[in-house]
Amino acid sequence: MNQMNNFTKGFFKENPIFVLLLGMCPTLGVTSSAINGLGMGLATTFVLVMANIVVSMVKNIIPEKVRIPSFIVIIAAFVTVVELLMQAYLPALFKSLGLFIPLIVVNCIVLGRAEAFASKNDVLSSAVDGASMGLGFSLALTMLGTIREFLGSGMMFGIKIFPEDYGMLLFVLAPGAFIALGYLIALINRIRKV
Amino acid sequence: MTIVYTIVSLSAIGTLAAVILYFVAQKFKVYEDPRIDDVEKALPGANCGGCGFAGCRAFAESCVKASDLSDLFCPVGGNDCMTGVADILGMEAVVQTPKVAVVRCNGGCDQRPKTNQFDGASSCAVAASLYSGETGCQYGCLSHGDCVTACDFDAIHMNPETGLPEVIDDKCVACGACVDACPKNLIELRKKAPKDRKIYVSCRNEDKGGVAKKSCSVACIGCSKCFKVCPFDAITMANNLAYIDADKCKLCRKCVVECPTNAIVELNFPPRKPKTDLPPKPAAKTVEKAAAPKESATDSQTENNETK
Amino acid sequence: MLKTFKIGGVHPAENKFSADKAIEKLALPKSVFIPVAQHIGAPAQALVKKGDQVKVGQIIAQAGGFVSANIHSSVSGTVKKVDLATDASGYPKQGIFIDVEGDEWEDTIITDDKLIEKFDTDSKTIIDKINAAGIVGLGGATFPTHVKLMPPPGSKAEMLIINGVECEPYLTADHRLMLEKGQEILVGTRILMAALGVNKAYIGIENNKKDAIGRLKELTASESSIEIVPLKVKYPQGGEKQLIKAVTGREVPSGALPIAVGAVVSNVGTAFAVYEAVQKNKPLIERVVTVTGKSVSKPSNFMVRVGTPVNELIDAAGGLPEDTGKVISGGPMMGKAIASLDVPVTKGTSGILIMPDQDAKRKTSQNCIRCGRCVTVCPMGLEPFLLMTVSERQIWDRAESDCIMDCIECGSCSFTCPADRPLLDYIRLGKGKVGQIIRSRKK
Amino acid sequence: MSKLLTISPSPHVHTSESVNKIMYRVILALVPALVWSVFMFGLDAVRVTLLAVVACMGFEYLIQRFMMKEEPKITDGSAALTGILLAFNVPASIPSWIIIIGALVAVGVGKLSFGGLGNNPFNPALVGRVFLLISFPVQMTSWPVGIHAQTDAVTTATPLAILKEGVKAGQPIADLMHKLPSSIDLLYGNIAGSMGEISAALLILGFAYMLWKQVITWHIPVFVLGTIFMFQGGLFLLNPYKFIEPVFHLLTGGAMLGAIYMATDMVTSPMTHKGQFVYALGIGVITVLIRNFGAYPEGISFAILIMNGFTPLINVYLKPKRFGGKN
Amino acid sequence: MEYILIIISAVFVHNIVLSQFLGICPFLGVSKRISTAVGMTGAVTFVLVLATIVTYLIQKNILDPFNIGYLQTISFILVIASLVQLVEIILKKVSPSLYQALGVFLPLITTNCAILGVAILTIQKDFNLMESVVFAIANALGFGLALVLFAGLREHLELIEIPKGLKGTPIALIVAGILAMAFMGFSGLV
Amino acid sequence: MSGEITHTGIIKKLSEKGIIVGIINESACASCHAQGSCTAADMKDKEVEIHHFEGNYSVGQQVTVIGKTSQGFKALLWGYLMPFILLLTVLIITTSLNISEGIGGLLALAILVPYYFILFLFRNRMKKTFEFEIKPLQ
Amino acid sequence: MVLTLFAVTLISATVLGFVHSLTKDAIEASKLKAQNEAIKSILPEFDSLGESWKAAPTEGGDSLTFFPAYDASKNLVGVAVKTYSKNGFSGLIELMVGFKPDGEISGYQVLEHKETPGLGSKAQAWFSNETKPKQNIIGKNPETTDMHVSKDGGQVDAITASTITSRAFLEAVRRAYDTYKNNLPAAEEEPAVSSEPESEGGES
Ligand SMILES: Cc1cc2nc3c(=O)[nH]c(=O)nc-3n(C[C@H](O)[C@H](O)[C@H](O)COP(=O)(O)O)c2cc1C
Ligand SMILES: Cc1cc2nc3c(=O)[nH]c(=O)nc-3n(C[C@H](O)[C@H](O)[C@H](O)COP(=O)(O)O)c2cc1C
Ligand SMILES: Cc1cc2nc3c(=O)[nH]c(=O)nc-3n(C[C@H](O)[C@H](O)[C@H](O)COP(=O)(O)O)c2cc1C
Ligand SMILES: Cc1cc2nc3c(=O)[nH]c(=O)nc-3n(C[C@H](O)[C@H](O)[C@H](O)CO)c2cc1C
Ligand code: SF4
Ligand code: SF4
Ligand code: SF4
Ligand code: SF4
Ligand code: FES
Repeated sequence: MNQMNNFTKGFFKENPIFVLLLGMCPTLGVTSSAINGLGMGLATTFVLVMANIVVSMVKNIIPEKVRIPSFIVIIAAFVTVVELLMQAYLPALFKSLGLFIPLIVVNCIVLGRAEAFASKNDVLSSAVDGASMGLGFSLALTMLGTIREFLGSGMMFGIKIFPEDYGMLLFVLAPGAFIALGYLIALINRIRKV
Repeated sequence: MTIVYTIVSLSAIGTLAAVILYFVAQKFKVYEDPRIDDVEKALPGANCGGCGFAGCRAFAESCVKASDLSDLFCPVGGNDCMTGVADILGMEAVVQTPKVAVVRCNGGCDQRPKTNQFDGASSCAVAASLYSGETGCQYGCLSHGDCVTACDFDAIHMNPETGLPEVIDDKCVACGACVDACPKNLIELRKKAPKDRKIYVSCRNEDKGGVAKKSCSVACIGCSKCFKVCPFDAITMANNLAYIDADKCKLCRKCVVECPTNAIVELNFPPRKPKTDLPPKPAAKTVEKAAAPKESATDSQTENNETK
Repeated sequence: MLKTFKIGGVHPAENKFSADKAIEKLALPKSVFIPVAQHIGAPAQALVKKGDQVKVGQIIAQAGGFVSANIHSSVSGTVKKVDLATDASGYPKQGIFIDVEGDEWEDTIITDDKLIEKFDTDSKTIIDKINAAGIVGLGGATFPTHVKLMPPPGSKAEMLIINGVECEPYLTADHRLMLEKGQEILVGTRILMAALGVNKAYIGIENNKKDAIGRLKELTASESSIEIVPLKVKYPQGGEKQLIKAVTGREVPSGALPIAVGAVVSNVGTAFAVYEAVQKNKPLIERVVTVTGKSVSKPSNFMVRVGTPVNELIDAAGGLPEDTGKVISGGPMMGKAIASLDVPVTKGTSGILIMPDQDAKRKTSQNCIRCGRCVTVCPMGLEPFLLMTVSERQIWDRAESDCIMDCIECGSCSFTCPADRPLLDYIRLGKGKVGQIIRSRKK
Repeated sequence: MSKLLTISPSPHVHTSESVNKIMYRVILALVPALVWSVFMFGLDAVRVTLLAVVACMGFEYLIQRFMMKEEPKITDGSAALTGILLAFNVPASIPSWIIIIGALVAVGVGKLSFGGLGNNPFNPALVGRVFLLISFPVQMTSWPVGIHAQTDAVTTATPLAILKEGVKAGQPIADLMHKLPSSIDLLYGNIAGSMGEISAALLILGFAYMLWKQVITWHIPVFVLGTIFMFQGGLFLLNPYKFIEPVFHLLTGGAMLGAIYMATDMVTSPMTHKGQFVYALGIGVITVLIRNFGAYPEGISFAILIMNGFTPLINVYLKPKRFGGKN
Repeated sequence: MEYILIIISAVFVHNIVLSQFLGICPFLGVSKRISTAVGMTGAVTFVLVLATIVTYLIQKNILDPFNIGYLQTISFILVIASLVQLVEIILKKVSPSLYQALGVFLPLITTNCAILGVAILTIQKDFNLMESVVFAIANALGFGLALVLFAGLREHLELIEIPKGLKGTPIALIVAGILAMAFMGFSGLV
Repeated sequence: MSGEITHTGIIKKLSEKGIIVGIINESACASCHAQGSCTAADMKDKEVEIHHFEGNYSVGQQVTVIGKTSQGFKALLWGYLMPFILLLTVLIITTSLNISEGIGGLLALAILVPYYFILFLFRNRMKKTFEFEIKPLQ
Repeated sequence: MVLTLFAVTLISATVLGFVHSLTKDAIEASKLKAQNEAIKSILPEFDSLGESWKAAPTEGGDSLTFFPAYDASKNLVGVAVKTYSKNGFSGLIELMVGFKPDGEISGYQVLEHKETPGLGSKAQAWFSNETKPKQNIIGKNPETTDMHVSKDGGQVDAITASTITSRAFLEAVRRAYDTYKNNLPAAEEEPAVSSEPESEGGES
């Protein structure tokens, strides 16, 4: 039950993007399409979960004081792993996410830092926490990606919904990212209030 | 070969960087008392400033740093919240009596005839800086609702019929914002009594009786009748005005009966048993001080009995 | 090109209906209420009590401090009571009620109209006389004149400027006074110059009073020390800082007094009062009041005893019109609306303006469209729209750093705002609050 | 006394100016140019203008009424004005659904998201216009041929587009000159372009009316056009083969419309004349930069939006000169 | 000339915040004070240049020769994270009062995101050292421009009544969006 | 803009040398919920030493710390701009002398060492430059 | 302490090295695959690819890479040319263009570009739209068809609202054709394996 709560909090109550407003750069940068958003989100989730697991596994070995440096190293290592794997097996996605893959490091340091502090957590809850944050992040990215893709090019996950001529190009470009996210957050705020 | 380079260079960079980071972590021990977070979580998170701090987090920091909690109180969370904070910090909570805002003016449109009409910016502060007000009573409510604007908790509303603000007891957290906002000093934070019952002099008019009575039919005229009848010495007289000390008042309601102008208000009491020769005053047209009449489905009946 | 001040200013319709109405003496009222605070500074202390008999010109309240002024009885009769009553400020104030019986003057006062030109030029004697006579500025601010005449150590007056601008629409009291009492005003001016030890005086008059300019020019034709300066018609030229700028080109620094640029400004009415005090021993007990308005049947200028209830003036001007919506003590730009017609004329009352219903109500205010008109017209170079917003939101430090204290409350901003925003309402509020903060900081 | 006296703080008199009057005067000033575009483009111009005005007012009403839950204030004329200016900034042949999206963005995003009239930091009509330009580049850059033209073509190019094309293709200005309309044509508006921008003369007529009625002061338009003239003139002197003479830039594209009617939007422009000078300088410089070096043939919309962004900064740093103040 | 093109491109056309989406968090989160925004620009410039030089040297002298480019991410982030902190430590040790003064005036925010992003972009664009430094400076200026503009706009927003749901981040994002839209006008300039 | 920056602080320590005031965080991060999990957050405890003050203060008292904006820019100059300018100068010189990039870069970094050393020598001067005022919070 | 850190980095380094060696081939392969697929999609049926070679265009600039394709009987069926233009709306555009031996364009593939989504990014579909002969370039021979946009007097219609991209695209095609024509005889030159350009490309 507790784990369940732990898990769901990232989706709504403590969604890193809508509520905590963290990791805005990839949120805006990679969401020109739903697939990109999802891909980025899952990559982040993978790194976060793995890093959390490893950190909590080694928490007794690593002294408290070098926790942060080690955490950075571990996260960076996993990001590199993801980078390599993607490059090998998902070259197209890798290409479109571009710069933002390495930036997962920064993001995960941000998202995961609480974990580094809360050394009290066991492996399972760390993993759950990571997954929760990561999936919440993915959810937000996918939502934004879908909206932008739909408004911008009339597609959803690459499937045509209405003819391309009716797409509002702006939404796949930089300004559209800001504007769409702005109204999305406003909407979520509104829903959360009720 | 690459793998050797990898290991060597990465270990070198990594270790160097990590050592620096380690030193940094030492030097700048991000000296975040984890209890601050805990305390913050225990707080309501209204960020209203009612506690006197910049926000809930600032308050949490002060709680953690303080040696005792006697000067620290979150009016929004109230005692429960402070006990929680005290638990986290292993300190004694200082229990404060819950309070609620009370508007001490009773002169609605029907009781206080207008002598002129105001046409400036709709703000009590502006009106007060200009003159004494739209009615003959220079102490009374100006009805522009600065208090309503000041309240972050949606706890005070203007009654369009009387033109007087009304506090919704359940929502009011006694943050005091309205007290500061009122240029006529009409609002007071009074001790909360069981079932939200209250008795108070709903008037601030310091004019002599005749003058006061002329400008407002429900003004306190300073006749001292309540003062004499109070068995608990809870009432003091000053400047032609009676004041009921909430700490001493035992809610016996003797004064209410005595007041010739109905300046004393009783709220949330069960209906009085109609005394044979004392029929209740015709329809409660004077005092309509209701505690959230629309929403509170509480058992405490909203009743306003002005009995002679 | 006529001289004027440089930044800002507006030109409301002048409506000077009573410009050609000679000053009439108003009949004595039946009773008067004389507030003890008719000036800036500490209220005076009442010297009489219920039942006392008083004569015209008798001192009835003593100055309550350095910045304060004596109050004299304007009528003869019996003191009815010393009590609170609402005056033009809108709040009840302490004052002396006197029932009028006859018109018996103090013996020392010379009551005839003969012009006396010679005077004792000793500064101290003059200032003492002015002080004793309870003279305050009649231009509106009612600042005790004797204080003005004693510049603080370290500053030296170089010139006197007599303010005959009367830039407020409708009002004509100063105008009439200059026409009818030009010689007296000039003597008063010379007395003030002597008191200050300066040998140059300017009389600034707006060009819509050509007859007054002509009259005074004629009287000073042979005199080089007093110069008549015609000014372009622009509100608020009468504001002392604007007037100094217009006449001399000097700019009083923000937060400083006129004396910082060597100027002392007095109203023409004040100059006349000084003449009467010094030459005729007559304290400040009466003044000229314009009673006017679009639907007033007889717009007039009256010489009125201080303490006379406003409704007697209105009656003398033909009674309160049917369509009255608002009664203002003072002019339409800076005057105060009064709630009751029982309030008395005081030393600072320059006019009673009666506005008909259709002009009395404001239009509903809209959002600020940032058109910048308020900024353009502000004679102090402020940003009224901003000051209003920060005052409304109680951002006092911002208000202070944006110079809210420099506002002279001229009302040009509210007058001109196309969105009908109550700019000055809030600025005045903010000014009060910021003033408090500054004072508490000094302590 | 039976009637209550009114009490209000001073001043007790007020000019007869009002927001509504200002807005309606600007609308009136735009009427000649509107008539001209109806003459040039026929009923399409009427369709686009009406649609834009109705959509702007409609969206304003709906959003204020149902989303912001306040009293709709569409009668103040600002929404109508936004509609007209939006219509003036699009080709007359624009599909109806696009202009409706433009109106929604202009009013919804550009204006009401900030709380309505007076609060928006950016010019709403331009927010709508630039949104459309970027979103629907094809439709927004297909200029219809005037109904009086003797040709079979349906679309044509604006003088600025012809110029840009030519310069990009490396042709010297002298060769391009005869492809471009004459200054007289430019002045009275016998050219292709957005609905309202084509007739410089009629726009100037409106300017004169607004000056007369004191709706705006001369500063912003004159500074903007002056800057364009000076900067382009400098470039022209530097290299007359690559850069065209400056008057061409004053009379083409949205220079007049932008400088007179859009840069002057008081809500989004600085308060003081000093500030307005800096603001106008920025608009002029950016316009010339974009027109000569950027991807777009026309840049004044962007320039105005960018300088709108600078306006709060300008307002903070270029305060009016305080009476008795130091500076 | 090349340098000028780099600067125009990074400041206006491909503004780091408005079109590259780097350093958004501080952009949204930091400061309504314009002077603080200006101050932060100065701090960011130094840190960015420093980090760019160091990462450049690492790339060219360690990663490239040994053909271990894939270690870019991990080594850069380590270097950047420690470098940024190192500067602070040194300042604190060297002149405590100076350090304190900076603390009072600037929020000491280390925008790892922007720094890492710029470092990687520099390498991707195949600049030489001097160009890299210019690129870093230009990006810092671009960041500063966006920040200062935004600080001004935010001050404007402070004083107006924003509809409830849009207050705070949403309206900030919308403003950023419109700014980004306006900045698109510069496209094609370089 | 007002030439002053103010912060609220709490007195942490009193000593003969001066008062140490901890500054309560007011940047946007202070009210952010995610602060605990964010490296970017401006949440280091900032302390300021005050040497000149009037009146009596006690530990735990809340005060306003006031500094001039011009001081801030001075701090910025010495803390960040000077080293930046030095870096750039060295780089420009080495490039124009055709020294290899690697060495040039290292030299540029190395210049910071003497710079900081000089800064270290001037630390007492700095102390005087960066004085703050405090006032009790009303 | 330092030791722990050292250990952490050491382990990470080892793991990374390991993963790298695992994925190295896959990465190479996927790159190669992408290239081969591109070639396959633009050339007529072929059996084998010959050695690729490089040649610089006549007007100078970076050299182009040529991939000859042969059928079972070792007859040349076409050559894929990797070409580029630096004048795209956002700089570099890289194409692979296939030519039949007679010079007719058999197909093309956009490899790399940063053009605006929805505008310049339409190039892939635009010039191969068989239903619109005025914009289609497949099956045309640059010898006989003027590969300029019609606005500049050529015979190909530009992408709507994206003349710049179209110009750049056609410039790359022309460059490929010209270089191809000049270098065909030199087919025997030393074959050099092309090194892949660093893959980059941020979204936006
Ligand atoms: C505290 C104080 C001191 C003043 N001292 C002098 C003075 O020394 N000399 C002077 O000419 N006016 C002095 N004044 C008067 C003002 O300059 C000014 O005349 C007065 O406030 C009324 O101005 P107004 O009628 O333009 O509003 C003083 C005013 C105040 C409030
Ligand atoms: C906006 C404004 C307008 C004023 N207009 C006049 C005026 O028209 N005539 C006048 O005598 N004083 C006017 N005053 C008052 C003068 O500033 C100044 O106080 C007065 O001339 C000083 O003389 P006194 O002390 O004799 O009254 C005005 C003040 C303000 C703030
Ligand atoms: C944000 C933006 C992106 C653009 N992207 C491209 C592009 O990728 N390719 C292109 O050829 N034109 C692009 N353009 C359009 C050009 O600026 C230019 O208008 C056009 O190429 C020439 O116009 P035409 O093709 O309609 O004749 C873009 C314009 C903008 C504003
Ligand atoms: C001189 C003047 C110019 C205006 N220009 C515009 C404009 O370009 N675009 C627009 O949407 N509204 C314009 N308006 C109307 C109005 O100010 C605008 O809708 C506000 O920005 C809405 O808050 C203008 C108003 C005036 C008085
Ligand atoms: S009613 Fe007054 S005391 Fe109660 S919550 Fe509202 S503002 Fe605070
Ligand atoms: S109680 Fe005070 S603040 Fe509230 S409306 Fe009345 S006068 Fe105004
Ligand atoms: S005059 Fe009115 S609308 Fe214009 S800027 Fe000032 S307050 Fe705003
Ligand atoms: S009232 Fe004050 S702010 Fe308004 S115009 Fe006059 S001096 Fe300026
Ligand atoms: S700055 Fe926060 S994710 Fe980039």
